[in-house]
Amino acid sequence: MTVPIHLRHDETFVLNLGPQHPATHGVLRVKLTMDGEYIVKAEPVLGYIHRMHEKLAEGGTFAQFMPNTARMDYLHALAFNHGWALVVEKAAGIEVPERAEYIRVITVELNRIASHLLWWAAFLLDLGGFTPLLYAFDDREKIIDLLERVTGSRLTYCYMRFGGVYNDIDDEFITGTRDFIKRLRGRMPRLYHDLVTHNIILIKRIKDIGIISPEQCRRYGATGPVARGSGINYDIRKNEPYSVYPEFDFDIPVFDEGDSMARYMVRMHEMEQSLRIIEQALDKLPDGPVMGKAPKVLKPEAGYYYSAVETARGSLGHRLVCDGGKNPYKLKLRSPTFSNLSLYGEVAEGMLLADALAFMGSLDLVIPEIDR
Amino acid sequence: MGEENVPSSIVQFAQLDSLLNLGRANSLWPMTFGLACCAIEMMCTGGSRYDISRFGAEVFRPSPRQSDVMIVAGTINKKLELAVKTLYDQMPEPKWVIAMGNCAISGGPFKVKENYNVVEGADKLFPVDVYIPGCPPRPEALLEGIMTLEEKITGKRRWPRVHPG
Amino acid sequence: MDILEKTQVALAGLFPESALSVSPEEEGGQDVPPRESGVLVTNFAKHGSHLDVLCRPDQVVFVAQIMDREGYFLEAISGVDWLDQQQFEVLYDYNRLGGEHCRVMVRTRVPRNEPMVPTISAIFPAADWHERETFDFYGVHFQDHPNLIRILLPEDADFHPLRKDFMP
Amino acid sequence: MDQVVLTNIIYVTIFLIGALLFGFGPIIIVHLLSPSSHNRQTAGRAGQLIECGMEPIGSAWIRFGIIYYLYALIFLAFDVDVLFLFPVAVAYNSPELGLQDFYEILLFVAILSLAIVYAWRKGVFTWEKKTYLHQ
Repeated sequence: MTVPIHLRHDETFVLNLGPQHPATHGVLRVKLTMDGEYIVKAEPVLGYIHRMHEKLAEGGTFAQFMPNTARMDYLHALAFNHGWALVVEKAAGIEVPERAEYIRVITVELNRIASHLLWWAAFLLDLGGFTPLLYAFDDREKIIDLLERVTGSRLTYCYMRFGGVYNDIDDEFITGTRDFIKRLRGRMPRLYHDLVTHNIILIKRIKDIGIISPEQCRRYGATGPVARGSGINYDIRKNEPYSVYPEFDFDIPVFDEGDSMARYMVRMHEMEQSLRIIEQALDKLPDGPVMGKAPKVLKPEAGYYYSAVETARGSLGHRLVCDGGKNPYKLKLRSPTFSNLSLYGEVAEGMLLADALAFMGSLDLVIPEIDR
Repeated sequence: MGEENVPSSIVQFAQLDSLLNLGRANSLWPMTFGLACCAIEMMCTGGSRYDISRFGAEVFRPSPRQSDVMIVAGTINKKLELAVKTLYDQMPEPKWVIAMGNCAISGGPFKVKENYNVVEGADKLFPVDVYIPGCPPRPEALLEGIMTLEEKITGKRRWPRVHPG
Repeated sequence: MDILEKTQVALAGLFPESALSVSPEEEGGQDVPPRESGVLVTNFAKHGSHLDVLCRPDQVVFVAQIMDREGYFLEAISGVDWLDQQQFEVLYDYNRLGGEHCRVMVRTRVPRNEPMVPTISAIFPAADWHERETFDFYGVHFQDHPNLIRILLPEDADFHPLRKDFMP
Repeated sequence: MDQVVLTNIIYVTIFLIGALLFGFGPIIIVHLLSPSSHNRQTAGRAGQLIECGMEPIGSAWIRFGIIYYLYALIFLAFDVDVLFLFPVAVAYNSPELGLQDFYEILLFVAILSLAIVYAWRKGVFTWEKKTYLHQ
């Protein structure tokens, strides 16, 4: 570590990495106090896409909030649907049939791969490479077609209901998913790893950049690939098993270096693990109803409820307080990126601006999920 | 028909202007102004499947000084309002605005009585040329929006209009 | 002894007088189980948290120190506006990062007219933003917070939107 | 002023005028053809510097580190170096350019590249992470 430098006031200038910036992938503003190319202080300013989701939750009934969940993290919308469905099913005590649980896991894992593919495209776009975007979107369009067959929408899904899912998957979806698995497994080593992961330019840009220590992750509450990149073996699908995840065997990629390269590798391996989950889920898919019986108007018992779900960015928590009425009395959405970004100020201090942008890309931010 | 939205210049020939408008219409440089979910559909349109470069609009310029059309893809809220107006002013004059998605058209799913933070529609801030409904609109809808903008600029429609049903 | 008992023993030091009681399954019809401060073991499958701790506002920092020592991490801070009881409730969610799984919910109540809660951002920097957001939405003032300004609303907003009696 | 010199002068002037037209032509055309009225303003900030839609905070005219000046110096050294290599390039394939001249040019370039070796050893090209003391 070099000797700490004391800077007088007139040796630094303030730069707005503002709302409209290609690298922030949304409207995040970071107020940077700069000393030449070095960052003296980075202070993210939020709220430029705050859309009152928690106020809307209190205004409508439980079912009316389901479309909102997909508009917070639109890259992994099905996990948000799943989280909201889980907490309300816990509160109202609704049973979900076996087949619906399997369909939920299949669609959530497909959506996770689509989210990682888009992160991969956007991350390399930040680092200056445009062609990976075309590969990733080519594969991602395959997933979106599959999910569109089942859910009806391309991005903001409203597919899950309290007690099951909206409609059943058919054989063409199953064969299409198996073809997609074969196709991605064929392309992954050559196209994704040989051309990009082992590319010297990428390694030079993200190796040993933005190192986060496990203690920092714990103090700032960072979860998901950011924590698993720093050696913390925490994945809600394994640590707090929900739905039918215990029936599949998959492992959690954990890397100890804690730099941007580690987070990159965690997400790439997570894609392969998701493929394994989908394959096993398709093999063991039971048949039966996809919709359990749930009362038309839900009036869950008064009390405090919490459900945690593993999204592509970390642990998403729904803190629900019910007062026995038909509207949620209070809903707090614990968004994973909100906590993952809160450590940006501490880690980005003293970094070069170009590295700070590569570091921000490795955090995989979705801004409407931060601002809610 | 495409005259009134392009302000007058010093030298004016009818023939020259229609030639210029033809050039402007087929090389619309959009500004990367993705706010929320619609930005992902805009990226999909930039991808190779929907391929926005068939209309000459694949050059997404980050800086307002080099862009012709501002695609408002997402929700504008009160904290962002001044930034959006600043960006609109900083764009050089032959500029157009596409309001993509319900949030940009009218506040969309956030136009409720408890709305305290969302600007209900981009046309409250500046004149909008093309509205693309949808939440988010499909990439084909964005392409149709760009074709409609080209029709507005040049006065004639180069691509056949597909009527549903 | 697993993590659940270890945490209970550590927390019991703060509430000597209250007995350790398992929450009755049927919570009765009343709005929220009114009880004075104490540790309550709740059914995880139904409520999503193993322990439900109710404490006075000034004990919040001690609870946070115990949690930090036990290796927990702060997952979220949420505010609840009990309008009919004229009280705000600040809710801290603690969770374990890896290893054995145990989720603790710490609740504290403050009067609605002057809501003051000590900050825990010195112990958990994650609390910095969460407390700013609770201040932003409810107006709960966190004492000696390093930078207590609004985080999501424009700086010049003069209302607290998530209060039950707020209507734009 | 015999005939040959006169035609050469004419050629040069035509070339000069062409260059000037090529340079200033687009500026004039744009001024004539581009829309002149800028009445569609919403916040009256057309002239403001571009900073991602935000109002720039403070001024950027501050005292920069010396390290960027060294970069400028190295560029200048090699810019002048290329300037001298132009005439050599023109006469490169003529027969009387012997091996001895080649070594002279090589020596010239080598001496200049000593500047880079000096800058390298002074650590101009190493950019590692810094830590700052906050008041």
